[in-house]
Amino acid sequence: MSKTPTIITGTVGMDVHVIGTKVISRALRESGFKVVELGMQVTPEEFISVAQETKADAILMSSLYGMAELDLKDFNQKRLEAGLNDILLYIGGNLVIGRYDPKEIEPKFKALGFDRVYPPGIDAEIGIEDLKKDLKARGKM
Amino acid sequence: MSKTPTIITGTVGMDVHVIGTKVISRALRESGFKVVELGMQVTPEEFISVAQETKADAILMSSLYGMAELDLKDFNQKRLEAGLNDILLYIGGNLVIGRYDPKEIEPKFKALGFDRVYPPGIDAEIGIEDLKKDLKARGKM
Amino acid sequence: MKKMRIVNKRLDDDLLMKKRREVLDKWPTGKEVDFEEAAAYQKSLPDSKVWWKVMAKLREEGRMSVFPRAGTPVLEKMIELCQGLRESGVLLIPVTTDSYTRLGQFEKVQGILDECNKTGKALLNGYPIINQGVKQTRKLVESVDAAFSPRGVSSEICIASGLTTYECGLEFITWAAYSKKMTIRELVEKWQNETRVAGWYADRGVILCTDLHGWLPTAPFPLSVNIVTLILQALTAAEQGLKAIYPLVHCMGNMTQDMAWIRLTPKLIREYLDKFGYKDCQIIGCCPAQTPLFPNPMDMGGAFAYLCYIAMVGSLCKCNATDLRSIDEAAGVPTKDTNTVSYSAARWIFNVIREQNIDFHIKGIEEEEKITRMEVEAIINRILDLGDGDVIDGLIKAVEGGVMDSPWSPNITVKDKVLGVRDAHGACRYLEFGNLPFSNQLKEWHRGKIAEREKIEGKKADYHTAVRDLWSFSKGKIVGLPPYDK
Amino acid sequence: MKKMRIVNKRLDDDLLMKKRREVLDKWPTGKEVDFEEAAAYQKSLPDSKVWWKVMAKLREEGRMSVFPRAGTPVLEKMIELCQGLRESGVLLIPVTTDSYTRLGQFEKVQGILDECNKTGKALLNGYPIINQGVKQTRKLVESVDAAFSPRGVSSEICIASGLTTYECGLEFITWAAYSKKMTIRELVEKWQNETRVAGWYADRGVILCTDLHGWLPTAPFPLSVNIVTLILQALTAAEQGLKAIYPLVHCMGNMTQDMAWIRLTPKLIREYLDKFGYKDCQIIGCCPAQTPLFPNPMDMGGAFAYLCYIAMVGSLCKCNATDLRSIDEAAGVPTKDTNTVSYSAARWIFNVIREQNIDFHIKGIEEEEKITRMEVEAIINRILDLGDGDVIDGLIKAVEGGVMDSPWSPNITVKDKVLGVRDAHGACRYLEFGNLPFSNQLKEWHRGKIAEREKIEGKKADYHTAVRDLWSFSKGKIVGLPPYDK
Ligand code: B12
Ligand code: B12
Repeated sequence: MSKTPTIITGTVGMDVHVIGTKVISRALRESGFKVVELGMQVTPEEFISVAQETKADAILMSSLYGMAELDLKDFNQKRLEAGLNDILLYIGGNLVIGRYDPKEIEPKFKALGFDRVYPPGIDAEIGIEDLKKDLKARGKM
Repeated sequence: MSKTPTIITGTVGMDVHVIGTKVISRALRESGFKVVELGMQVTPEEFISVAQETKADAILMSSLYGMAELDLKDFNQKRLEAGLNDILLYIGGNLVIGRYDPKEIEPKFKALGFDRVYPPGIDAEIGIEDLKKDLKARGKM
Repeated sequence: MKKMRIVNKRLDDDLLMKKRREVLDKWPTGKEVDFEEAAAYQKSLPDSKVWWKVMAKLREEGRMSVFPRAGTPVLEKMIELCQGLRESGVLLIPVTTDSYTRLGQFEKVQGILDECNKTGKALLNGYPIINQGVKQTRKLVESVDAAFSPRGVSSEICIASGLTTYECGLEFITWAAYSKKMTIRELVEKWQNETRVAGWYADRGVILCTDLHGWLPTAPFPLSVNIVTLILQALTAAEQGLKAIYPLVHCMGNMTQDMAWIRLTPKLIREYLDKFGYKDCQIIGCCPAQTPLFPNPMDMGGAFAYLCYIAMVGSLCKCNATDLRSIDEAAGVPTKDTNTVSYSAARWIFNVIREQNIDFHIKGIEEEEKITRMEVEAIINRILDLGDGDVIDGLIKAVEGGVMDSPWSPNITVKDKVLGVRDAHGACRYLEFGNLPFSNQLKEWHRGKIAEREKIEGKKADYHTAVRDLWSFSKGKIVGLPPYDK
Repeated sequence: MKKMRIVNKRLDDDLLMKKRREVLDKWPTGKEVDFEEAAAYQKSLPDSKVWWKVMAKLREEGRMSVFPRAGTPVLEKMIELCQGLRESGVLLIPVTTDSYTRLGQFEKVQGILDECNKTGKALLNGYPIINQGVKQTRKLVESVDAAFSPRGVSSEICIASGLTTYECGLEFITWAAYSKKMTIRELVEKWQNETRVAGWYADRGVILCTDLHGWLPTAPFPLSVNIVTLILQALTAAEQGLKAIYPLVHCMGNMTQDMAWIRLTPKLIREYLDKFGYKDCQIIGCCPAQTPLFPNPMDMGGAFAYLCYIAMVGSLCKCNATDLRSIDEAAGVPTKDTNTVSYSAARWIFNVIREQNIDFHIKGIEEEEKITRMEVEAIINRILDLGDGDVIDGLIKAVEGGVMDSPWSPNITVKDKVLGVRDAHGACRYLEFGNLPFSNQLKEWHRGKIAEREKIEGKKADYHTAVRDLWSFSKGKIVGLPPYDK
C-alpha cells in the first residue's frame, strides 16, 4: 500500500550554496524518500523537465544568494503549462537580499506557486516533517 | 574691567557620581573661574543657600544616577523664592533612568529652570565654553 | 582623647542578637524575619539557588556564568527581567537595589514605590528590597531557577528572602565610593556587626557567600590597594565566621595586567587566610569585573567589544563567573532586551572559549604579578606594623595616614593624594604615590613605565593625562599609537 | 588520448596581449581600458589606495584593519557604503561583485542594473564592476580614501579603475566552491592567463597584491589541504611575475588551532617560495578569516561575540588585517548600519588589544603546527611525485586522484571522499581521509582526538556528527560539555 514518493532537490538559478541541499537530500533518503538530487545551479526549466520525467511528488528548492525572485519569475506559469499542477513546491534559504522578516516575504513566494516557504537556517527535519504531512494529506504516502 | 565669576558645582540629591563634577571643577578653576565645589550629594536647598551666600553667577549641577527629576521637583520654585532669578543653571550627566534621547528630555529640565541641559559623557570643555558665552552675553565676564 | 582600639575579633553573640533586631526594626517589613525560620528556608533551597554551590559546580565543570547587574522596582517587572537573564544562560542573578534603599531612606522609597506600582513605571534605579520585604521577594526567588545576590544593601530581609550571598565584611566600596563623610572607623564598626550575622547562619549550616569588592578603583589605577582591601575583607569576614568568599577583580584593560591580577588575587587571599589561621574559609571562585568607563552610549560596537574582551579574559583565565555590564552601561539602566543581547554575547564566548580549556600564557605576566605582590605586601606589612599585628587597628591608621589611598573618592576623609595613568601599553601605573609605603625601587619601576608613554606622546604625564585616561576605554584607545591617519 | 601536460611556466607575452583584449571585448566597458593608461593611473594613486602599501604600513606600525565584505549595485549607494566603512576605520575595502557578474552574465546584469539605477533598489547581491566600467568605478575609488579590492572577478577593468589587488593565481575557491562542472585543468588554464596580466603590470612597476584564498573549507575541516592550495597559488602566481601576496587563514574557532594555522601558513608559503626560487615575491601580511557558519540571524549577541573572537585572534597574532563579516552575515547582505556597528566592534579590539603588542603562548600550539606541517608536506611531496617535480602537473593529477580533497563541494569533479568533525575541544579533525596521502601515524593521531569526543558524547562520530558540526559555531557550542542544566 505504501508508495515511495519521489522528491527533487537543488538550488535554483545561479546559486552555488550547495551544502544545505546536500544535507536535505541525504536526510530525505534516510527518511525513505526517493531523491533526485540536482545539486546546485539548476534552472527552473530543468526542475520542470526532471519533474515530468520522474513523475516527482515534490520539489524542495533552495536559494541562499538572495536572488530567488529574479530566478523564479516565470517558473509558476511554466510548470502549470507543463501540467505540474499537483506537485508540491517548497522553497527555503535566504530568499531575498538583506535581513528580512520571513513572514513578510511568504506571500510573494506563495504567489510564485510555492506551498511552503521557509526562513533561513532551519533544520532539514522541519521540512521533511511538513512534507510527510502534506503527502499523506494528498494520499501520496 | 574683567570680573572673576563664581561657579558652584556638585551632584544633586543622593547621587554619588563625583568624578565628573571633580573634573569640571578643576577645569573651571584652570579656566580662571572662582569655584565653590560642593562635591557629591548636595541638596537643592544647599545649592540655593550657597548661591545666595557666595553671590554665585552659575550652578553647574551633575546627576548621573537617573533620579534628577525626583531630586529637583521644587528646586525652581525655591530658587525663585530665594531671589536667584539671574543665576545661570546648567545640568549634565545621565539625567533619567535608562537609555534616552537627550533632545526629548531637554524641555523637561528647561521647565525645571535650567538654561542648558547636557547629554551623557560630554567633555567638560563644552560646558565651559557655553558658560563663557552666556556670562559674556549677560555682561558678567 | 584616644579613640577606642577596634580589633579583628569575633563579636559577642548576645550583643549580636540585640543589634540584629534593632536593624530590622527600621522598617515594618523587618517583622517578616524570623531568624530560625530564615535559616530553615535557606536550608530548603535547591542547590541551583545556593550561590556558593552554583559557583563551585561551575568551577568543577570548567564553565562560567555572567554575573550581571539588574534591578527594577516593580516585582512583576523584576521577575520578568530575571527570567530573561536566566534564559540568556545567567545562573548568578543580582538584585541591584536603588540608591535611596542603599542610604536607608525607606520612607521616601515607599512613596515612590507606590507610584511605580500604580503606574508600572520604573522611577527608582533598582529593586527596593527592604520595602518589598520577605514575602514579595521570596516570589522573585521562587520564580527563577538561579542563585540571587543582593547588591548595595545588607539586611537579614535578603537572607530570609532566600538570597544566598550576603554583602558584608569591610565593604570598602560603600565607604570610599558611596559616602561623603563616613570615616573608616565607622565603616569597620558597621560591618563587623553585619559579618557576624552571616557567621551566625554559618554556625547553623547555612553558608552565605560573599563577594569581595574592595576599594573600588573608579579610574585606571593599579590594583594593589584594592587587593589589600580584598585581603582585609577576607580576614575580617573569616574572623566573624564566614565560610565562602570570592574576589571580584577589577580589570582595567591591559590583558597582561588583568590576567596577572586574576591569577594573583585569589592566591594572595588564600595565603593570608591560611597565615592567619582561617583555613576553613573557602575561596569559591574568581570573578573578573568590567570596571573602567564604558564606551560612549552611541558606540554599540565598542560596547560589545569591551564586554567580549572581559568575557574572553575570564574564559582564558578559567574563571567561573564574570561581572559584566550590558552594552547600555554608559547610557542608563539596561532593559531586558539589552541585557539579553549582551549576555548572549558573553555566553557565546563562555561556551566556545571557556570550554576549550585553553592553557594560555602571556609574557610579562610574572613581572606584573611580582610587582603587585611586592606592593600588596609592602602595604600589609605597614598595616600590621601600625596595628601592632592587628589588621583592623592597622587598617584604620593606614587609611587615616594615607598609607592606603585611591583617587577620585567622593569621601572627604580619604586622602586622595594618589593618581594613576596608563603606560605605553595601556597598563595602569602610579603617577602619584601619596603616602603609599613603596620602596624607591618600586617607584622607579612605575616611573620607567610611564616614561615610555611620555616618550611616545612627547609630553610629561600629569593630572590631565589621568583625566584623559578616564576615557581611554570608552574611546577604544588604550594609549600606544597615534591615530593611523595622522 | 593523453592530455597536454600543463606546467608551471611563465606565459608568453605575445600570447598574453592577444588574450587580454579578447577578455575585455566581452562587454563594451572593456573598451575603456587602455593598458598603458591603466598602468599610469595605478602609478598615480596615493599610497593610501595601494593595497600592498597599506598592509605593509599596518604591519610596520603594529596595527590592523578590518577586511570586510561589501557590494551594492548602485554607484552612489556603493560610495556611501564604502565611506561608511572608512569612517569605521576600515582601510581595506572590498568591491564584492554580484553572482551574475562572477559568472560573466553581463547582458542579464545590464537589465537588472538599469532597473536598480531607476528604482534605487539593490536587486543584485553585489557591485557589477564590469557593467559599471572604468569611468564609474574610478569615481568610487576617488571618493574614498582607502585601498580597494575586487571580489569574485578578475578583469583589467578593475585594474584600470584603480583597484589595487587582483584576484588571480590558482583561485581554487572559484573552482571548488562556485562551479559545478569546471575541471581542475580548466581552472589552471584560466588562471595562468590572469596571473600573467598582474605580472605584466609588475614588470611596469605596478605591484598588484593578491590574497590567497585557497580551497575554501566550507565546513569544520582541518586546513592542511587548504594550506597546500595556498602554497600552490603562491608558487604559480610568483612564476607569472606576481610580487605581493598574503594568505587568508580560515579560522575554525579552536583558538589553539586557529593560532597555529595563522603562525604556520605564511611561514610555509615563504619556505616554498624560497625553495622554488621566488625570493622577490613578498608576503605582506596574514589575514585570519571568519569561515564557519555564522550565528543564527536572531542571535545578535552571538554574532558580535564571534566577530570579536576573530578580531581578538587576529590581534593576538599581530596580523595586519582581519577578514570579517558583519553581524548580519547569516541574515543577508548587510546594510551600512550593520557594517558600521560590526566594524566598530572590531576596531575597538584592534585598537585596544592589537596595540598592546601582547606576547603570548598557548599550550599545544606546537603540536598543531607540527601535525599540519606534516600533512602539508605529505601532500606536496605526493604532488611533486605525481608531477615529476612540476607543481601544476602534479596538482592536476592530485585533484583527479583525490590526493587533494575537501568535503561539501558543489563541483562534481571533486572526489568529496573526506569529512571533518570537531574534537572534544572543538578543533577540526579528519573523520574520513579519502585518498589523502597521510601516514598511519597521522591518521591514528586524528582518530585519537576524535575518540576523546566520542567518549564524552557516548557515541561514534559519523556523517551526522559532521552535519551537526556545521552549526557548532552558529549555536555557540564548540562541542565539549553538555548543557549546564542537563
Ligand atoms: C563609576 C561609576 C559609579 C561609581 C561612582 C564612584 C563615584 N563616587 O564617583 C559607583 C560604583 C559608586 C557607582 C554607583 C552607582 N551607579 Co554608577 N556608574 C559609574 C560609571 C561606570 C562611570 C561614571 C563616571 O565616573 N564617569 C566619568 C566622569 C568623568 O564622567 P561624567 O560623570 O559623565 O562627567 C563628565 C560629563 O558627563 C560632563 N558632565 C557631568 N555633569 C555635568 C554637568 C554640567 C553642567 C556639564 C556642562 C557637564 C557635565 O563632564 C564630565 C567630564 O567630562 C557609569 C557608567 C559609565 N558611564 O560608564 C555608571 C552609572 C552612571 N551608574 C549608574 C547607576 C545606576 C549607579 C547606581 C545607582 C547603581 C546602583 N544601583 O548601585 C549607584 C549610584 C548610587 C548613588 N547614590 O548615586 C547608572 C546610571 C543609570 C541611569 N541614569 O539610568 C550608570 C550610567 C551605569 C548603568 N548603566 O547602570 N557608579
Ligand atoms: C558557505 C557560504 C558560501 C560558500 C558556499 C559554498 C557552497 N558551494 O556551498 C561560498 C563562499 C561559495 C559562498 C558564496 C556566496 N555567498 Co554565501 N554564504 C555561505 C554561508 C557562510 C553559509 C551557507 C551554508 O552553507 N549554510 C549551511 C547549510 C547546511 O545551511 P542552509 O544552506 O541554510 O540549509 C539548511 C536550511 O536553510 C534548510 N534549507 C535550505 N534550503 C531549504 C529548502 C527547503 C525546501 C527546506 C525545507 C529547507 C531548506 O535546510 C538546510 C539544512 O538544515 C552563508 C552565511 C551563513 N549562513 O552563515 C553565506 C550567504 C548565504 N552567502 C551570501 C552571499 C551574498 C554569497 C555570494 C553572492 C557572495 C558573493 N557576492 O560572492 C556568493 C554566492 C555566489 C552564488 N552564485 O551563489 C549571503 C546571502 C545574502 C542574502 N541572501 O541576502 C549569505 C547569507 C552571507 C551574507 N550575509 O552575505 N557562500
